[in-house]
Amino acid sequence: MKLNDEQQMLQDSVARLMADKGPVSHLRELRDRNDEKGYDEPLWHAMVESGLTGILVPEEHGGIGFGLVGAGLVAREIGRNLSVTPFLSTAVLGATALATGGSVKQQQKWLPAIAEGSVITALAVDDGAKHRPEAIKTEAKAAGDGVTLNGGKLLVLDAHVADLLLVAARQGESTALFLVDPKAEGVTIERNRMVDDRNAARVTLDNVAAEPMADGAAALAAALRAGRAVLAAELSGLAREAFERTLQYLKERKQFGRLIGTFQALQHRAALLMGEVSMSDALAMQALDACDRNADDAEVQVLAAKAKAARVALLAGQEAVQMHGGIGMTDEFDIGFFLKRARAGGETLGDANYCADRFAVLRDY
Amino acid sequence: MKLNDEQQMLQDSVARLMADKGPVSHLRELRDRNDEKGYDEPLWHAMVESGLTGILVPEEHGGIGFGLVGAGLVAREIGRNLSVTPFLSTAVLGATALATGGSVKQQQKWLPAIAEGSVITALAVDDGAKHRPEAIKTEAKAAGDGVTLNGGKLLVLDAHVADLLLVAARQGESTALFLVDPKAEGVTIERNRMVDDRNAARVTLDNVAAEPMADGAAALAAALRAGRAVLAAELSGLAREAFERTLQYLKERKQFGRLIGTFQALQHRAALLMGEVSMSDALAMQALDACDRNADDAEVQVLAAKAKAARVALLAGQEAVQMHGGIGMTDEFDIGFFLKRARAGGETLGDANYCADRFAVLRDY
Amino acid sequence: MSDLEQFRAETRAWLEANCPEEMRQPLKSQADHCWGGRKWQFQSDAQKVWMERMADKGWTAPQWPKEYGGGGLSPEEAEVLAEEMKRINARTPVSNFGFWMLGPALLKFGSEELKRQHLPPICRGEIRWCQGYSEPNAGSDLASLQTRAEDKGDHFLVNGQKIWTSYADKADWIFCLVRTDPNASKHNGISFALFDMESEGVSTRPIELISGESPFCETFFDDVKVGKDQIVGELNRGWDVAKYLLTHERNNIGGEPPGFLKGRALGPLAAEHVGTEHGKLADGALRADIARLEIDQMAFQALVGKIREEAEAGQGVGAQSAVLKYYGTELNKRRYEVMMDALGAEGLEWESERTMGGLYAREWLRSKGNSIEGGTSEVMLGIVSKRLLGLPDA
Amino acid sequence: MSDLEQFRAETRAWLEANCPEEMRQPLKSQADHCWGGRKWQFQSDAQKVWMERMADKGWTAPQWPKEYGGGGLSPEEAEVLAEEMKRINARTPVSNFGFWMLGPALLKFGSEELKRQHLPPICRGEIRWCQGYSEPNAGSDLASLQTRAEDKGDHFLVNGQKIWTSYADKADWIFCLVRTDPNASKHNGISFALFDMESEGVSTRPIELISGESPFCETFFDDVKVGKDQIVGELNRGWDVAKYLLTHERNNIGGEPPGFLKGRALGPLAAEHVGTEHGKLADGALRADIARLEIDQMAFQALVGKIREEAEAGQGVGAQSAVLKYYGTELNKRRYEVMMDALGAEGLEWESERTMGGLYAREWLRSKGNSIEGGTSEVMLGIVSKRLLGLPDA
Repeated sequence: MKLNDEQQMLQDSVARLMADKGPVSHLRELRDRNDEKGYDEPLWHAMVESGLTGILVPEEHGGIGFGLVGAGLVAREIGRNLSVTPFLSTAVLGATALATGGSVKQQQKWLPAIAEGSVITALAVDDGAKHRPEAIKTEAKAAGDGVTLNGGKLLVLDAHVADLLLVAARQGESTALFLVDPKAEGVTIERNRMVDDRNAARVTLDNVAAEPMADGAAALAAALRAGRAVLAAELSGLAREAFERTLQYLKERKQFGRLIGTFQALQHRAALLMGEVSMSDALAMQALDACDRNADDAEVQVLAAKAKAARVALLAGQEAVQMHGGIGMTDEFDIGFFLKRARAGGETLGDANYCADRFAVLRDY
Repeated sequence: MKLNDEQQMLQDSVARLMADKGPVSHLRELRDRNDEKGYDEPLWHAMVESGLTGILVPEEHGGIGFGLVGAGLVAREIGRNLSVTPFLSTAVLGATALATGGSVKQQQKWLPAIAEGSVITALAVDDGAKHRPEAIKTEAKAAGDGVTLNGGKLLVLDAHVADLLLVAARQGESTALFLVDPKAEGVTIERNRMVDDRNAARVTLDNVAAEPMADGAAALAAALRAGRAVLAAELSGLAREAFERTLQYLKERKQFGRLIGTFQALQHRAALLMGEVSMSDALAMQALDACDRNADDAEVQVLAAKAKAARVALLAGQEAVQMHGGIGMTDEFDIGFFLKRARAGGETLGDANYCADRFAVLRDY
Repeated sequence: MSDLEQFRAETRAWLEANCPEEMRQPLKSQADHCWGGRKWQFQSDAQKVWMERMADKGWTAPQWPKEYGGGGLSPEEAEVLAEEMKRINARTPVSNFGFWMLGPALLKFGSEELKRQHLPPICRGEIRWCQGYSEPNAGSDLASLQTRAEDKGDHFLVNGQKIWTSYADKADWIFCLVRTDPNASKHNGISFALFDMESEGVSTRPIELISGESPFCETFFDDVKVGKDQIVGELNRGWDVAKYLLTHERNNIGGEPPGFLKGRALGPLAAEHVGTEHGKLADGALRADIARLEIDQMAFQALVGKIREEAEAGQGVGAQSAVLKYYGTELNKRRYEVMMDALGAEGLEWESERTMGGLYAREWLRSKGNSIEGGTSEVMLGIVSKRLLGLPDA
Repeated sequence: MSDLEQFRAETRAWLEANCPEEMRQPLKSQADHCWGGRKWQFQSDAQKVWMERMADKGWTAPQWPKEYGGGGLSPEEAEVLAEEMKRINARTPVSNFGFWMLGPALLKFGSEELKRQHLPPICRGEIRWCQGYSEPNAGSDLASLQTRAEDKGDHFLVNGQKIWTSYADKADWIFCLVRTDPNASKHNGISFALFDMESEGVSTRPIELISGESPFCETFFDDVKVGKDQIVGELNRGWDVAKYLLTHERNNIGGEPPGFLKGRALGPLAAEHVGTEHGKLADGALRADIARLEIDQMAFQALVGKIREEAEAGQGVGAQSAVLKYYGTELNKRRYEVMMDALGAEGLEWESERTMGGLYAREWLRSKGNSIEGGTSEVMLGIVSKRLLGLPDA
């Protein structure tokens, strides 16, 4: 797939925005001051102003409906800069779930708010340490107009600052998303700082009143697909940045009286890494495009892209630290942040093994 | 484990014997003249004279009862020279099965004959393309004193020259070995030249009369364990030889005006290969010793050793061909034989994946 | 109806009318591939008729200019033709190094005379070409080649030895790198020469591979006379032509390599041999290996697509071709390894009928050459690290 | 009863009587490890008592000669002591770089005076040592170090900077590589010097790692006075001492590294987090990864055993230690990666109590340093290819 002019413009402007307003140093500052909200608020405001929060919100709800390729372009720059915002939780997962499965009322209430950046949403899926949406244990029982939820959730991104929880629960045979007010009785949100200095909460639901969606099952499926595809792009961007910083280091650092980039063993490893990064990135963009085109194999492509990107980002992080040597092990130097985020992003919404397993299932083996 | 004096002497004498009488050139000659028997008869006779055919035959049956470490030392040299003999089929698999599970009469009839080199035996286990002894389909039905067998077998080493078939078949709940005369009615043996220029037959059993063993289940288990352990040693020897020939080539071949062994990328790969070969070899010898000591974890060690050796031998074959470049692809040059045997030996009695699966089962995951 | 739609309709009708039924079957063996040339024995009348009919249309070389026997099609039209041929599974009518390699070189570097002399016979399938690049001591280090062409006034006299000459024993003409200036530096003084394999002094010896096939030869030149008009490009600048072709060759990678695995999925093949449990392949490790491989292949294809698009957009491919060569061949080797894991004992058979004469094992072995021929994997990584990454020499 | 059996019986009885119950528990955190030294704060009376009782027996350094405060045990007796301690899970009474590194160096290269001065305080846990090797521009290329020691007649004056000094901020003395002859070639002119970290002009700055811990420091020397009698081995021959210690250090690899995974099997841990299906781990790919890793670990341990046996048989270890260093550290890294795969979201938590303050993630990150410190993996492969394989330099 080739970017069209609009996409190319978006890419250029987002690249500038993230480099200016969401560089890696912001992540460090947020962490060091143990920021209350845990995300880069000025950057988020700038993204709101640029319309990026509404990138997946349909125009009739105040968004720009730019599609997943656009969201992926944003995520790629987020990955390069390790920018910390609720973009994934809100602009991708929340917007996709609501736009896909929300009732008219729900859409009218939440989508414009997402587009204008006045709310943050959090998707709560995993109820075990590993992502297994086919085997959700959280239960939804009918209660009056709505339902009551019971269960516990892990890895709920941005839940501690969320205005809306989208919770996956099992009702009879089907698994669907339900809308939950984070302040509702029975909701406990335990903010949890993760290895990548992002926030992901543990959420406990004890007889919590929740609101069904018009099609909560479709909302869940669409959110997972969009989230994985966008994460694939983010991880590919991260991998490329880690690679490029390492390449630069190979051209600067001397040992044994010569640049370490002159050592053939490192040259070959750098070449391999470049190839892997390029493939990860190409597949991520292709998968995003397949989603936008609603291609038959979009799901297969997204699973492949997420699996590939998770592996490549981790490889890039590992190789980056190793080739930087001692300095790569220090907190003072930024390269370690890439390794940390690679692990966390790789795990989110299904790790490489999970995605490969589902990939194989769809291919009938 | 350290070799004792006897084992050290055995190793030295076998190394000389194989290098003198069973070098790689013999494999080529056997193949080129499409030898009727398909194995190196003069070498086999020399091994008989040295007592090696009776290495696992107890002394009371005319063997030397040297144990599996001894058999592994022989196999290692077989691997280095790609010597072609019925050592595995007869001296290891046949002798172990009969010594473990044969009736007194069966032992008296067959074990001395194995030791003195007057018979060849063949073990028929696999009835599918993959080794799955837990799911044998060949059926044994009681018939008079003996049983009747029906089924088809693959990868039966040396069957076309065998005087005795040891056939794994399911009788009720248990799977056991049965003795079958290759000339019995209903037996069809299709000689099959394999990629490694050894012979492995397809055997069809159509209402064939067979003789139960005293403990055919134990015989099967013991033969498989011994065979895998000895194959691990053979593959480790093969891997070491392929590695050493390649190392030599790196020190001789020039390209771009310098020895290719001066290229750091190749140096590192050679170093990695040496490490892998050393680990494979050390584990194989340790596993053989665990068998001889009847250690609790002997089975786990053998599975690990076979899995490791299969992978390392294949890696060594692949790296050997690649580092030899064009010449490595030619039939005229011997290095390709190592790659071929690595594949075939790796597959025999369970490939790396199979062994790792059973390893995991024994470790409860 | 647009021009292109019109073209598609006409093409479809013509193919339906002219492609023999037998030429719409998948290749059953290597021999079904039509290489053409003076020595070619057609496997059937249909093979001959099909080649001739396509040659008459110029569609054996669809994008070459009509004046040289080609079809004169635009890239879009050629794409339509390919799609329509694929639709009915039409076989390639004829193909050899003349089409893949010499043609593109002549079109870019050749004189008008050389084009008129050599291109039409290629298009008509009359002359089969082979490539004389490697020498025994010039493998990866191609430019260190020693075969000499001495200027004898009205002709060159060629002496030397080539190796890895594909089907030299079956080809009619050779395009060949020869040293025309022994005093120049390594990359200079090489010329790109053409001559007939029936010339006096040419002899060939097939090389048997570990797979048992002999697709390559050693080729010997003993005082072979070569016309002075048979140099492509400038004298002593043959390295430019060779480099162009090597890149061109590597570009063609990306497409799925031919052979048993072409278009075949590993999952079902494995299921046949390994069986299934609870709806999944019984061997969990193999299943994971297949999935990881297929994901890597998908990622590779995505990159191929991207690089092709960039090339079409005029950004050029250049050293990117080394990335494709490296991963294309390494993935293909991995694929054959996984296939062998899946096939078990059956994959090991070397001569049996049920394995089509050991096809699995032979193709597995043959795949090992992928990362050696046309530039080794190590050379490719060197090109990537130097030219794409700008890593310095020691 | 043989002497050794006698020794075992006595040792067992003594340990039973003298090892406090609290010292028979597994370490609960890093702080439970007793490093000793002037600044050491004992975690408990039991920790102090245990160290002192063992030091009185000389068993803090069982094989060192008695005259230097050691136990004077034979290798066999030391093995028995280790077994008997393991039997009751007795903790190591005290341990630091004085025991692992300086002691062996002094015993091999040190003068009688230096041994008498430094070994007994080490054995008694009174002085904690650190190691000053690496410098900012001398990492893998250790011998290019720049810290200078100028001969001022009755003392040396040391100026320079070290990095990666383990626990320099907590240690009492340092053994340090300094350049005593700036005009000699790279490997010559280096000396192995000892001095007190409380000397004027010494300062340290902890380095925070990506795991959040600070086990290393930058260490600065500004006109530090060092006694001329505090050189181990010959002046300007310190590289021999350093090389000996590096090999010695790498030898100690092969034992399971400390940390959460020590003695813990990955299978059951994964089953807790991933679940099981049909009696096997639910994630087939993870299951295959764990099995492959455990098999590789078993093979590595077999090689460790073999190399140790050869070393004991007097064949020496030498460059083999580089093989062990490489695979030991690479396997440990792989093990932590697989652990993280198994733990999923729980493994990512950085501060939560249920993960003991992010222990999983921190140890995973810390493991990345294994293949950098003590000689990078790349340097190890270089040593193997040059010294074991005899591959030539370019």
